[in-house]
Amino acid sequence: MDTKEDTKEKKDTKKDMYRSDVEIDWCPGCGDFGILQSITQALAELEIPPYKTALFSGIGCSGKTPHFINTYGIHTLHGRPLPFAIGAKMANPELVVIAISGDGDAYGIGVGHLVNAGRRNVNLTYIVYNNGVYGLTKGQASPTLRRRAQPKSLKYPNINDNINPISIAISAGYTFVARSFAYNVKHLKEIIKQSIIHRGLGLIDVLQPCPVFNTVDTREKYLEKIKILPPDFPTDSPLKAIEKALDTEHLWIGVFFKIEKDTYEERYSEILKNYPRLSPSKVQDSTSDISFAVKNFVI
Amino acid sequence: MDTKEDTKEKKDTKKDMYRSDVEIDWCPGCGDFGILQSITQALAELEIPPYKTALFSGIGCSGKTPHFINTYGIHTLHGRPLPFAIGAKMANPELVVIAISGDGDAYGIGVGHLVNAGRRNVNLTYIVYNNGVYGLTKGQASPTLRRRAQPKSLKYPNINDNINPISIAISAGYTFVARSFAYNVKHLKEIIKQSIIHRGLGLIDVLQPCPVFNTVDTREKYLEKIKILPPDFPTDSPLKAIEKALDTEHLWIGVFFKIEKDTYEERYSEILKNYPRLSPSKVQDSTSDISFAVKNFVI
Amino acid sequence: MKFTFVIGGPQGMGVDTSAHSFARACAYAGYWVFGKREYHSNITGEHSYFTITVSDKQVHTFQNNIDILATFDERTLRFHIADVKPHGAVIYDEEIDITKYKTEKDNILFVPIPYNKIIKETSEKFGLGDIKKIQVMRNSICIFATASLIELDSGFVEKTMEYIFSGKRKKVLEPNRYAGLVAYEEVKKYRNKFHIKMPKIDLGRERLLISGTQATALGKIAAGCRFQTYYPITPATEESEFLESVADQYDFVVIQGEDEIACIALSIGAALTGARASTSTSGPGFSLMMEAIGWAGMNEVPVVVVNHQRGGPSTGLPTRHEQGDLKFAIYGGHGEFPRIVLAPGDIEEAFYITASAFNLAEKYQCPVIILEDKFISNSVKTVDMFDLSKIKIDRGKTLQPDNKSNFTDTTLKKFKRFELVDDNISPRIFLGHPGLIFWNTGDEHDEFGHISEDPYNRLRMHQKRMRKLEKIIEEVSVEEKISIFGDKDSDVVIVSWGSTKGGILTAYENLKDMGYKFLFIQVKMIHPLDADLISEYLNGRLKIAIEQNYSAQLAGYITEKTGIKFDKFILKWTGRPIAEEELTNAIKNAITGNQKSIILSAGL
Amino acid sequence: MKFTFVIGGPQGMGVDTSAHSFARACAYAGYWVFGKREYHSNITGEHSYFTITVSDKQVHTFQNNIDILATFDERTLRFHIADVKPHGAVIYDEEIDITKYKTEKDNILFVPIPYNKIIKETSEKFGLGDIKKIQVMRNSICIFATASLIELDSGFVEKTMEYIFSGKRKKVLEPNRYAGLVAYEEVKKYRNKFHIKMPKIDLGRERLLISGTQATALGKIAAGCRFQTYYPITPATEESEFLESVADQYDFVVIQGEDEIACIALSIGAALTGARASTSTSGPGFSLMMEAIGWAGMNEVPVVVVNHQRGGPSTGLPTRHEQGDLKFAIYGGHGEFPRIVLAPGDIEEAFYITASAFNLAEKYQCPVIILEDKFISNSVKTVDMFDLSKIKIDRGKTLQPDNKSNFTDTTLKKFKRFELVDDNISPRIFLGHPGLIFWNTGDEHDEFGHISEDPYNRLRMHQKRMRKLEKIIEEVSVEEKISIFGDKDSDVVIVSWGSTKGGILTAYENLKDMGYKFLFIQVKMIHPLDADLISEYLNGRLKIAIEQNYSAQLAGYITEKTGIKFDKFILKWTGRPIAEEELTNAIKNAITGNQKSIILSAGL
Ligand SMILES: Cc1ncc(C[n+]2csc(CCOP(=O)(O)OP(=O)(O)O)c2C)c(N)n1
Ligand SMILES: Cc1ncc(C[n+]2csc(CCOP(=O)(O)OP(=O)(O)O)c2C)c(N)n1
Ligand code: SF4
Ligand code: SF4
Ligand SMILES: [Mg+2]
Ligand SMILES: [Mg+2]
Repeated sequence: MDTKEDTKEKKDTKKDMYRSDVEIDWCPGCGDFGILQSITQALAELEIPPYKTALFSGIGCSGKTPHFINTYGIHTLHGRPLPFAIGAKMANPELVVIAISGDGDAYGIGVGHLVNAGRRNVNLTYIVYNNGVYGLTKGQASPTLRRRAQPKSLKYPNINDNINPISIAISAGYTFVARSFAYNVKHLKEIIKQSIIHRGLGLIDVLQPCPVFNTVDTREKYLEKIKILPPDFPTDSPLKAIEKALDTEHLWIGVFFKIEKDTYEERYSEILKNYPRLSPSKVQDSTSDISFAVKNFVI
Repeated sequence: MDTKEDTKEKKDTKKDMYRSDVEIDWCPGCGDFGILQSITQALAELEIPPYKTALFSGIGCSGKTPHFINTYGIHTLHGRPLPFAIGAKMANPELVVIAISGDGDAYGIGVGHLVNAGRRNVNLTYIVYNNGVYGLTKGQASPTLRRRAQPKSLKYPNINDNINPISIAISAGYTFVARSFAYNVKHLKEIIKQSIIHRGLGLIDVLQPCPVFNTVDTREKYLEKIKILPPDFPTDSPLKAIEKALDTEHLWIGVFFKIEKDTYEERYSEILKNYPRLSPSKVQDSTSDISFAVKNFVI
Repeated sequence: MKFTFVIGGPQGMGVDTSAHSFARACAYAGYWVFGKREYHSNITGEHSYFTITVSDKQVHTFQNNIDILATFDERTLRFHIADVKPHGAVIYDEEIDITKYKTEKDNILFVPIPYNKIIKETSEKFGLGDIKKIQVMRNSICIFATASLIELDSGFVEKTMEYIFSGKRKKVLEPNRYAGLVAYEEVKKYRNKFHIKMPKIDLGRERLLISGTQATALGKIAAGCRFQTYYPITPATEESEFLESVADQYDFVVIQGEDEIACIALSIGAALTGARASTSTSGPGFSLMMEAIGWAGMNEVPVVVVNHQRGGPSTGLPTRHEQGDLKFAIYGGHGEFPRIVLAPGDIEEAFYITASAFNLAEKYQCPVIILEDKFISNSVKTVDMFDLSKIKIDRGKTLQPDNKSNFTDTTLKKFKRFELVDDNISPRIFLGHPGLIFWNTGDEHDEFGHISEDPYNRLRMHQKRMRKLEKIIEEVSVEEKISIFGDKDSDVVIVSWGSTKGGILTAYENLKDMGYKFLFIQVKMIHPLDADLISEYLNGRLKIAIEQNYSAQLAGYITEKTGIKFDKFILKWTGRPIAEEELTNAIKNAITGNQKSIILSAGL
Repeated sequence: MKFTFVIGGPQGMGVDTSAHSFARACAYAGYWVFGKREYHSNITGEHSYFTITVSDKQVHTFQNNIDILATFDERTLRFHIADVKPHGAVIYDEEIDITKYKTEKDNILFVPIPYNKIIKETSEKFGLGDIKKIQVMRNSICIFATASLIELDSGFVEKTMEYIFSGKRKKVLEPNRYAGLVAYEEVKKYRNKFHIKMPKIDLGRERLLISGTQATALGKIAAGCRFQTYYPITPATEESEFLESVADQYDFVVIQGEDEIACIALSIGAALTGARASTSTSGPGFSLMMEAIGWAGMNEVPVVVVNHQRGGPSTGLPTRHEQGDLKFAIYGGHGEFPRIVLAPGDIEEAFYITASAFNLAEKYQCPVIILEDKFISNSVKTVDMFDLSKIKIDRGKTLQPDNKSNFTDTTLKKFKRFELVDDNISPRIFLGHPGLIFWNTGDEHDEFGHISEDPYNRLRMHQKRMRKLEKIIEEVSVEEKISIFGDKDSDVVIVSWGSTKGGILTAYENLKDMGYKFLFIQVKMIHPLDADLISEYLNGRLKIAIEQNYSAQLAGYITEKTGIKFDKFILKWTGRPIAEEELTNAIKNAITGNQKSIILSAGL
């Protein structure tokens, strides 16, 4: 991207520009509001032009987020924002790409993509709205809801154990793994910024109260358990990170893990000499000469 | 199950009874032979009657295993043996259920089921034939193949990092997590026996040479790296287990992790007073009285 | 006597419950009701509303024109007032400035309700505090007010309140009753200005007030199904949640899977053990299930899949109505395999057809797909008590384990699960059957279930499976395949499926009075289709297809199987079901006019 | 001149390669070849074989009857000898006891080859050690022996060997050449007993010897596609692996996804950025893709999906041929959305139709499904060099980013991605287009792409999408929709699709000589179907459908769209394609006999 053009854009980037004119239809008090605000603020502070940004979301209350934001907004399928997002990023690496999921979306139906994305380290940020329930379908247990918890929609106490997204993400190979709290906009915004700046794949698990359905993980309960990781927490040790993630006494927030590793884009540029310059989005308007490719078939 | 009948059966159980008369069509030297032998030996030594056992496999060279064994053998779909197996086990908890996958099957397309099964602790054993490649489709990289490795079928060195199944399984909640080596039938057989006896969900990752396609992880290479976990290795610590799993110098085999936790069957018997006695497989031959269920609708 | 009541308000504010109480109170008074729900894919705030048509005779569908519009916010008033009939009534909050609505609609009765006043009074009496926090009470006030206007005995409303405010909610019963009764008194003075009256009727028999999802769940229970899987999805979830609520009583294992692929696989696994097993979903989930449904077809596993259709494609209109998945249900999944596709036409049939689906699945050893649609699944209706004697359990050629059989492990036998037999139905045993074993595979297989690539084996095995379709057509009774209504002498035939049934039957009555008649074929077993049976009724008549999709899917399928083309199409794909008046008009136009396709769009 | 050569052996032992060398050597000599592969879903050991039909004129299909059977193990001999024609030849290992075969078949030439002797000699000469480890050399020996018998210049075989044993394999070139030439000399003495001779032909133009998967990949490259995703599956993988092998040269991003759901999602994501993007799979993967294909339909994303069909249902016959997915391609996915279904009939068309699929996808902004079948995908054929001038790039109404446009971020505009325009094709921009933004959602949406549940918006948006189907029928040229062959004056019409084309064209020639004629309609754009165009050819003729599936899927679809029923069906579902002789006979029987369905089963 042309740096001259860039400077000009930066100057004009306005914070409120990032909120679209679509009316928000989340419930009053929903943690999603804080996440929305954190995302738009992070984009504004990083001065990323809206048209260079693409948000990919799954399905759920969380999935509606892109409609509320003035960037390219792609509301995909339940559990699938990651592969859509990775496709776009690999085809046009100039885009700033953010993927958004609910906890059902990311850790339930979509966890296969979550785990396999860890093997690729694509340069994008994955934000998961973790509210312990399937919000939009009215409060069934999500994969992060604890065993025996019984929020209001459950007919009997939760029969499944919860998964630990931090430890899964680290095991899967994410190079930036963090957790934050939806009501702490400042904390979350900073983490989102760090993840966007991070060269590689970041997972941000956001503890998100759903006051309507998750009647057990309330704001108050969260505030009792949440603790911010100390500033000197070593973010380069998978084991230390997992240890903190397994802590049952506290819910730690902050950056658990952050390492540098070559990105998927960099790996492709080892194979394709012109990548990312001649990325797939640069389609030519004439047919391509096939003579190299047919070489072996010519008789 | 009736104990009297049981004793009688045990007496008659013969080891070679477990091999079916289907001709094995794996390649000469394939690690799968050792796994097959370990399974039949484990079943024979535990004296589990064939007709009380159901093997569910996915698709791949590995997926053919049930056809070679004299038990109920259900060769399902690529990546799906776990949910098929769990369905059968929950509907008829008297069955001894074993699920079988290749590494592509279990850790690639099927990893969503693998992770979510961890939340349930169904009493069954999941054996994964880990050969680093998609064998039956001719040697493409599987999720366990290391970055930059280039077995013979790859057009360029592997572009993805490998996942760590042991650490994923522990993070996902498996209560028995082990690794073994296909050529070490004795070791593997013992681990399979332990897992079958274990009350809960066990994952056994089996390092399985594929001499035809995985030309980098050869028997010799394995023998250089493999080390058996010391007998005093504490199997109750997720962190210690993950530490060993992350070790890049050695490939540890043995039981990494083993804890007791209530099984899914036990959890259902908290909700359903007659479970598992009146399990879903006990269908009555007459219609069921609906008067209790319609109570709230009656006008 | 027949009238239509609409109540609306912001989603999540109790509108559903109050609509349900009104329906219930009418039912208690001996009336028949049909209630339709319209809601957004949103939890709190968007406008949702309920349309309830009430009559002293059975009601099969709803009407668009409103006799009583019950509101407590201005949005509902604004949205719906245009549809209020002359001489209808509007219940509204006295604090709203009603002048402009009054000038627009000068022929209706406006009944102001002092909501805040009553709530304040109630709050003081029961010490409930800030009235902003108990605005939900408007619902009860509104229902009592309506009841009062139409002279419905307040006792019936109180009885529904007692039913609703029970258990944990019991503590709010008295304040709601109190506030309601105040309103009830208040409104009495308008009674003489309104024409609808609801004296008690004594029917002398038990009925149910029930939704389509609930009826489906009951069908499963009755048929002995004891294994249900689901992944939450509108409008299917309610079926499974209802099963969860009675699970203990029926030893019913209900599993919420991690996705729909897991759900169908879990249910197939269970079916292999002999359990009657099912899964329920809607469009997106149904798409994900196709690979495994094909596996069940290949392995001849009886599994019942209910697809509660909603607006498509993709996420579509997740809370709205459509009949868009028919061809997909028939042809979904790669390759060819036998399956049965059934479509209940109303809530009663949702019960009976679901129950019989398990027999068909086990007799023909194949997946059965039940296509409901949101208009059935989410509507409520008064129906006669379900008659269990109409249901028989038929497990087909299934060999039950014989506990007395004298085997030892050395006599272990390989069972020919896919034996090539004359009638193409191989006897079936369950996993765990003593002394026997078999294999299953998604690959083409031999009689034992082992992989076989032999061409001759393939020829026969594929044929064996596919020929079951002919057998099904031959053996299933006409009554299970189609229902025939209306006038056999008419030279007009209407063909339809699913929830349009109620509207067509109602339109028939209306049109008869206007001098138009038709024959109506409701197709219930859509696949395999008995083409000869249906042709018989089509030949020589003006053929009208009525469907709630763009491409008239059933009509197309009938043409494929019979070569007979339809003359007229009445179609709607706005996500809203077709109301009585709209359908009556459309059918009249189809019979008399010369428009080939009549595209409908009424309803908010 | 035309003859058929079969070579077989245990899978994984080089049979593929040697068959390919034979085909290549014949091609070098100026002949036309068609090669068909039959293999098991197994890596090592099962019997696989290759059938190559060679002629001095273009060959469109294979024959079942064998002129030369080249073997080096007894299993191959036993399997195939029954199909060797009178006066045919069998090449076999002299160590096999041939007596019983000789008595069975006394009218063929048996050519013994001293495999072990030659290998031993070669081993000694080149110091290769244990001859058990170099048994793979039998392949080369066998090919040279065959070449010698038919007087094919050994230079052509040597040239193929040089081509095959290059790079890492170069060191084995000389031993193979040596062993081969020994055999070549050895066999010369049988030449005078055999009737087939292959003098060099000078064609004077470049041709290709190429498979269907390779031709498809080339079509993608030519059309400017630069993004391919795949998950390994037979018989599709080869297409993607070929693209990987030339990726660097063409800046082609090929991604192996974690499953097929990821693959289609990746490709749709890429297509949104303006990339021409595609994914290739087979049945099971295609089933898994349906939900996301529906999303692409809903969001009007051009994405090209190639389904290399194999035997179904479920895992089916993973390495065998079938045309079982047609209806699924047309109707797959819940709800209704526009898509285009194309079916190439041969390897040339696999190239040209694939290339044009990207134009159709972008012009009509919808998914395009290309249905190939294993008989095309895995067969090889000599074809004329592909003609790039026949392909044009048409990106449809896509607005390219205008770098000169003078916008600032404050002038950021919302782009009406789904603008309701008269021709139902909204202009399209790509993610990252400067100064503009839009939204996409699988929900029904307004012109900007925001969720809308408004019924009137729904009415129009659904209609806008679905009406594209009519536009496609109107605008696509007749030549792209169907091909017409044979005799327009005939009162017999054959309708078919996909790989049966070659067999039908060949049978036409055979039957013409026998006095039978027909008209042949090959349908290439199956959906949307130009019903009027096809009806024109059907009316008044005896209508025969030829398909490789159980239920005659195309015929059914044509009946649905036209009301015209077929009179005769020639069907085969053994997993094996229909050979020239089998098809010739079947067509003759269909024309002259009175059997309604002719079910074929030839081939091993
Ligand atoms: C394939 C599929 N299955 C089910 C659904 C129905 N569905 C819509 S939202 C949702 C759950 C959302 O939960 P979560 O991802 O936690 O998001 P939240 O609403 O809590 O933000 C589900 C299951 C769907 N849209 N697609
Ligand atoms: C949905 C689906 N996609 C792809 C395939 C093709 N396929 C067959 S086996 C296989 C890979 C098997 O690899 P793995 O699971 O590692 O087993 P292995 O053969 O190595 O034992 C694949 C992708 C399939 N059968 N189903
Ligand atoms: S249901 Fe829960 S997550 Fe969804 S908008 Fe409401 S509060 Fe938020
Ligand atoms: S391909 Fe590999 S895994 Fe498969 S049978 Fe052969 S050696 Fe074993
Ligand atoms: Mg959630
Ligand atoms: Mg593998």
